[in-house]
Amino acid sequence: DTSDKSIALSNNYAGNSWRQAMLTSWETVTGPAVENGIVAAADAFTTAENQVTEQAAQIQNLILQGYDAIVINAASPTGLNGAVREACDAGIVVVSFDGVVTEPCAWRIAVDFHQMGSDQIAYLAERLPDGGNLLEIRGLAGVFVDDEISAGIHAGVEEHPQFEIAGSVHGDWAQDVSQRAVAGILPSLPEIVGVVTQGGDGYGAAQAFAATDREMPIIVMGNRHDELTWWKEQKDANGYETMSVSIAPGVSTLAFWVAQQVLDGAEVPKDLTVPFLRIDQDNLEENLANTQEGGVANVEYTLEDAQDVIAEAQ
Amino acid sequence: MSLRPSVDAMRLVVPTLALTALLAAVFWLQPRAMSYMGLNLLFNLAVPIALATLAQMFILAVNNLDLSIGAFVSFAACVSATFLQSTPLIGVLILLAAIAAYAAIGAVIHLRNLPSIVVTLGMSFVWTGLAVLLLPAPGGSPPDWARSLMTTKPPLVPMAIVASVIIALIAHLIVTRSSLGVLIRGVGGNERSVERAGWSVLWAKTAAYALAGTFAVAAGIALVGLTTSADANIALRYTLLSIAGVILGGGEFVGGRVSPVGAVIGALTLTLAASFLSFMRISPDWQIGAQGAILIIVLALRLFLNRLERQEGRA
Amino acid sequence: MTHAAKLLQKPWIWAYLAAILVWILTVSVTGGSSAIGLTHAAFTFASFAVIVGTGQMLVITLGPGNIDLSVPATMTLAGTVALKVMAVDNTMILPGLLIAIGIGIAVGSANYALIKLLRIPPIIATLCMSFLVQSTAIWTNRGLRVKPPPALAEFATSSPLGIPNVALVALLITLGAWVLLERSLYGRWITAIGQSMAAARMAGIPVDGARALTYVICAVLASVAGYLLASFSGGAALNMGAEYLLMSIAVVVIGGTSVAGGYSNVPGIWGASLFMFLVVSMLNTYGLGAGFRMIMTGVIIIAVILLASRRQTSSP
Amino acid sequence: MTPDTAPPLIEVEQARLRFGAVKALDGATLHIRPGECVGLVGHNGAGKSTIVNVINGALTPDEGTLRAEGAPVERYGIKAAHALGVRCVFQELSLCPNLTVIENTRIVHRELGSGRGLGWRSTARRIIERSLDEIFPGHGIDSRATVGSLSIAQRQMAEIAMAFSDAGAPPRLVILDEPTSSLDATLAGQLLAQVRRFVDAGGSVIFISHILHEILSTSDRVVVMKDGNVVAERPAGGFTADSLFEAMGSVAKPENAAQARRDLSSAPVLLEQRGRGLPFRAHRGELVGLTGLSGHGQTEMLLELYRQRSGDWLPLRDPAVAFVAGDRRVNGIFHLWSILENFAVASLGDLTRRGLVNDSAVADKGDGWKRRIEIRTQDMNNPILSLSGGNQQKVLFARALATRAPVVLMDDPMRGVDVGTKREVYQILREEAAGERTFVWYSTETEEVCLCDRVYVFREGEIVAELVGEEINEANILAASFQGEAA
Ligand SMILES: Nc1ncnc2c1ncn2[C@@H]1O[C@H](COP(=O)(O)OP(=O)(O)OP(=O)(O)O)[C@@H](O)[C@H]1O
Ligand SMILES: Nc1ncnc2c1ncn2[C@@H]1O[C@H](COP(=O)(O)OP(=O)(O)OP(=O)(O)O)[C@@H](O)[C@H]1O
Ligand SMILES: [Mg+2]
Ligand SMILES: [Mg+2]
Repeated sequence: DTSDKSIALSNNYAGNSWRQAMLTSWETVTGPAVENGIVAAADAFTTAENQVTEQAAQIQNLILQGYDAIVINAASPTGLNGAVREACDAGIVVVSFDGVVTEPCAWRIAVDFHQMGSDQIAYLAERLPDGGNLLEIRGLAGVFVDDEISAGIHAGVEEHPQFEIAGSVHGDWAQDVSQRAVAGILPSLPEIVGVVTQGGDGYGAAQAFAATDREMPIIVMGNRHDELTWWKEQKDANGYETMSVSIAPGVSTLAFWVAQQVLDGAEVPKDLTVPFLRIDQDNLEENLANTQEGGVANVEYTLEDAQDVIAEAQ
Repeated sequence: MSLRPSVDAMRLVVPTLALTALLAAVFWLQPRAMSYMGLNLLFNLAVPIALATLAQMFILAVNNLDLSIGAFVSFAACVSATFLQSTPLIGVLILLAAIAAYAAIGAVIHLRNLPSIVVTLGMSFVWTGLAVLLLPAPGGSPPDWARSLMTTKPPLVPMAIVASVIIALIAHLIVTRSSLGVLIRGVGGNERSVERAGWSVLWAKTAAYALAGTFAVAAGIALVGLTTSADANIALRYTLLSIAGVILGGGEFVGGRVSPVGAVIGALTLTLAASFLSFMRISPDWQIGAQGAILIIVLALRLFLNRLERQEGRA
Repeated sequence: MTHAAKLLQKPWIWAYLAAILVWILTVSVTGGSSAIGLTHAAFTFASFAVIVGTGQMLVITLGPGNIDLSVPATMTLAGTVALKVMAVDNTMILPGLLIAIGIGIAVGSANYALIKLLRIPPIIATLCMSFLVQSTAIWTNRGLRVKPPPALAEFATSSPLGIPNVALVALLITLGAWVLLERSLYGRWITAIGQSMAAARMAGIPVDGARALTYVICAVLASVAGYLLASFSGGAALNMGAEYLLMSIAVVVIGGTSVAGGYSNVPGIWGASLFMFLVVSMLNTYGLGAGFRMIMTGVIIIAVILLASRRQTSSP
Repeated sequence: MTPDTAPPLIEVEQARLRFGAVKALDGATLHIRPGECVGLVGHNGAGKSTIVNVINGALTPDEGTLRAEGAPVERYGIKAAHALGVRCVFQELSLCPNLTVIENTRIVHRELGSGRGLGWRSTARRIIERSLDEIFPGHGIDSRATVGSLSIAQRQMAEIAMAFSDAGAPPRLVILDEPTSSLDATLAGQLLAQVRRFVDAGGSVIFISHILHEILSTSDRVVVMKDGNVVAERPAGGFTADSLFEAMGSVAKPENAAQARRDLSSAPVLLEQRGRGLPFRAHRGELVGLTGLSGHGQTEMLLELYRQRSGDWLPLRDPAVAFVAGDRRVNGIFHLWSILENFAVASLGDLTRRGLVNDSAVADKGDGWKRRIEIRTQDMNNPILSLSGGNQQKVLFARALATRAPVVLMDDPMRGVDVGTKREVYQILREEAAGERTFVWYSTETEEVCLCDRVYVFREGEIVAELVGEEINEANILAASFQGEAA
């Protein structure tokens, strides 16, 4: 019984549509849970700026406020270990997701970002057996997700030597920055057959290509509504084919249920994995219909889904 | 003439009041904070901020402004989490070289009469770039001594408070007790008069920048000791926090009017203000705005204090 | 003095020389075939930096300590609100623009109110303001990306005259700024204020009015840039303006405007904006990493300041 | 008096020093012997401050020799001068306002810190408090107070006490550059007594003052400077106030002062201002003088008059007042601009068409005024800094006169302007006043004050006397400035 337990969400960034969708999902799922007395409280906290130090302070405050469990989307896999350790020492259940922490006392709901990168190449290899030149759009320098996905992409290219990464730019996971960086490097690049991305930058890349007289390459998308809409338009117009992959913002609700299960005394392994949310040519329309205008394709989890994930890991 | 509290003490009144009021409010919202562990949790992340604030204070003392403190602390943190941990000798050498670079920037700014804002803006790119080269992704681990120093549990009073007091004391000794401190503040107050007494203003400014570099390096090490790892963007926020902390602690942008104890109090206040906001459960939408609002309120308080001081001066 | 030597005396020449050098270095990688594409892209993306830079330049002209740090937040807010109001409706394009401008006026006035009434140094005042503005932007639509009206998007991304439309808009704005600065009363006022606020006051210049107007113009230009950028890139994002904080300052300084105030330079902003875009493209083209790129950016800014300081000391 | 056998402490021979076009020192020679007080007098800009700056090591002359205790010195500088025992109280206050009196003592005495670590504080405090008690008994200065919180007089006292204090390297020559300008009679008396005590104990003093009776009563020897040169040098007994005045080259009664003073009390009042003292009024077409000792509120009053009548938010359609700055570097010229731009800035409102500046109208107007007040330049588009100071000042006059403002406020605008230029400007002022323009003129020079129709004398921020017509003369002004003390 967890009806007297309270759970907090510690979030480090709210400045893009993915995070906003994540917060919305949290509200949609935890609201009824609190109402139905499953837990006593489930509050969300976001730091003012995307900084490890701020999130560490926030976690310390949550410890002080006496939450029984803290669900974390971490700014850094290692930078919060000090604060997480303190929480564990205070007897608090810590569950991290999306941005997971390495501190052993915490639970991790991990997404294999490395695989997210290599899967993109695998898909391209399927579509373009002859290979060719690729353009890589990276995220924000110095952040681990960027490093992980990029490492996955490079590993994929090693596995499929018919591909070569002809250019690599930092798009900072921002539409306008990606668009500018791609437009700047594009004139100097040879023919590009595919663009590998990290999420949120596919539409910017498409715009940059559209502004030139180049042929539109296969741009891997990141589940944003505008990306899917563009893809749909292209698909209807000329049968454009690609894939889209990203982690579903609703994974925050999975983390919520996992925390609830741990509090309930369930035996939960420390490491859980969630699949990414992948959209393909055939389920594009369906996903597009389910995606909020201007938002991100999403999946929300129920208690049963969570129990399934836990059972699978055991 | 009547005995009246020194101006230094006067300068500390408002910051101390603000801190006390905030602390009272936090205790009221969250009685659990009123404990050894509670105080430590509230204040331990203020220690690196206090050090960075003191670094900024040395720059402000000579009428300059440093926009690269945050980037530099991040860089120092990255060095601490990598070289200082694995090959201490090289780590120490890198950090010393960084401090020397800081001092050299101060000298160049003085010699060529450059705007410090723009030079340090440029340097902030350089430090971040170096940090990214050093740690392309977050990682590293703190030197053991730094970790154990930041997590010791002294009897009675938590480490965060002990450290803050010690840091404030050391800075106070340097700034208000030592000859060098007097010289640095003198340069801020009236450069010409210092020059006329036969001192080298160049040297004083260089020393101020070197001291700033030293405190910023200490901030980096303390930060890594707390967070257990570093990344290139870890302390970017410190630039703003440090400026706000100095001003909050009764310092001023020009005129060499700074107070190290005030600066530490200012840093603690800022940290506490963030906790206060989170205890208040402000909607996430407005959490950033609330920070701006708090800054504005405190700066308005400062104006009020200045008015008061001027009135007293006239009376 | 020969023509060439005279040209070298112009403070904006360095930005153009640097831009041309970088352009050649980049284009030579492909043996020249990327020339047109790169130039086109450079003019497109430099435009946004030019627009915000022009506003920032006016503020910096006001003298030491005057910098507007609320530019990115203002861009974001104007972009989000305008796109939300327009709601992908072509008939709403003009009202959307007016709303963006209104936001600029409000933010600029609030900035100067903080500076004047609370005596907060501009750098801190505009920073506090940027937090409030950023929060407002988050609150208005929680980061959802609304698409621009199709006609507006088409306008922002096309170049019917061979020159990108956004570049034409930026060109018009800089022409306006040039007339304002070089020919109008207001221009004389702010240049005078930048040289000496005390002397300006004693010469009968309405100092507060001129300064307030300058902060308003800067915020309005930021808003217009936000409106255009959101339309250009298919929607407003909460982190949309982040890049333009340092960019707006850098293009002003590199363009030859004096950070000490009282001397501004409109043509230089174009040179510097093209240069800033091209240098990133060049480093990307040569495959240099993010760390190295940042170090280069910092070194370039400091180098330009050093060059400028020599210029000042060598002239009488 | 000192035996002539002792070698002079400092000898400056044939010193020449130029600042750009200005010959600040033009072959000046000055000897200071131990145990004497040398009074140094001369008109503004005569080079007094410059020569003492040579002695205290802050300036190095372009030509000339310097001997200390009879031996030529090679590398003379601030440190060497300090080691020799030279101390200086500067004309403008030069303490750090943010530091306490004790900390300022530390700055002044470089030798204080050596070997004492953090312990210099108590030493510094002892030294400065002893010195203060000795010179100004009952001074009431808390040595832990920051200098900024002290009154002007207290700051001056603290600075004087620092100069006479001994922190290991005893003072042997104390230079006092107009030290009494902000001290009242009692404090000035205490200072002069200290000077005598110090000199009688074998020390030397250079005493600069524009108050001649102080010089005559305190000095052993008086040196008169004029245009960067020493023009007379006698034992104090050899001068009377009148002969000293003459030696300074002052014209006792300039011919133009004899002009008919006008009584304009029936003309309409254009300005009115009430403060703590007598009320201030200015009539149309009047030349109103403000005088008294410098820094007693005249500039503040002008600024206040200006502030109340100018727009800070919107430009006024019809300017009410124009201002001519005295300190042209601080609130006069725009250093990046040309002569023409500097001239036109205040009247641009009349020279615009549809918001745009009409360049040809500006140029025409500039040419007119260039001819009228003879600005010596080839081209009005030359930078303002290419002009000599006097000509820069003329541009500022032209700027104010070219506006349509009926009142012109002038803040000691003749500082550093040569006699010829002054005459030209006086002529223009009279013409303009006849044309019904009103001038409010703060001046530190009696000669100029005597040109006015009516004069207000300031003391401690308020108007203490109003002089009209024949009452305007040096004696009355001095009497009012000191209120009984000088009478
Ligand atoms: N730093 C400087 N640069 C240029 N000119 C200077 C400088 N200092 C002094 N002068 C000029 O040198 C001349 C002599 O100045 P000095 O200060 O010695 O005069 P003074 O006799 O002390 O006058 P006062 O009685 O007004 O104090 C003046 O014309 C002054 O304008
Ligand atoms: N104190 C000072 N500091 C800096 N520059 C000064 C100073 N005094 C004078 N100058 C510069 O020296 C030059 C001459 O100044 P000054 O006022 O002495 O001219 P002047 O000889 O009085 O002129 P005129 O002969 O026309 O009356 C000017 O360029 C002026 O800017
Ligand atoms: Mg003098
Ligand atoms: Mg002169």
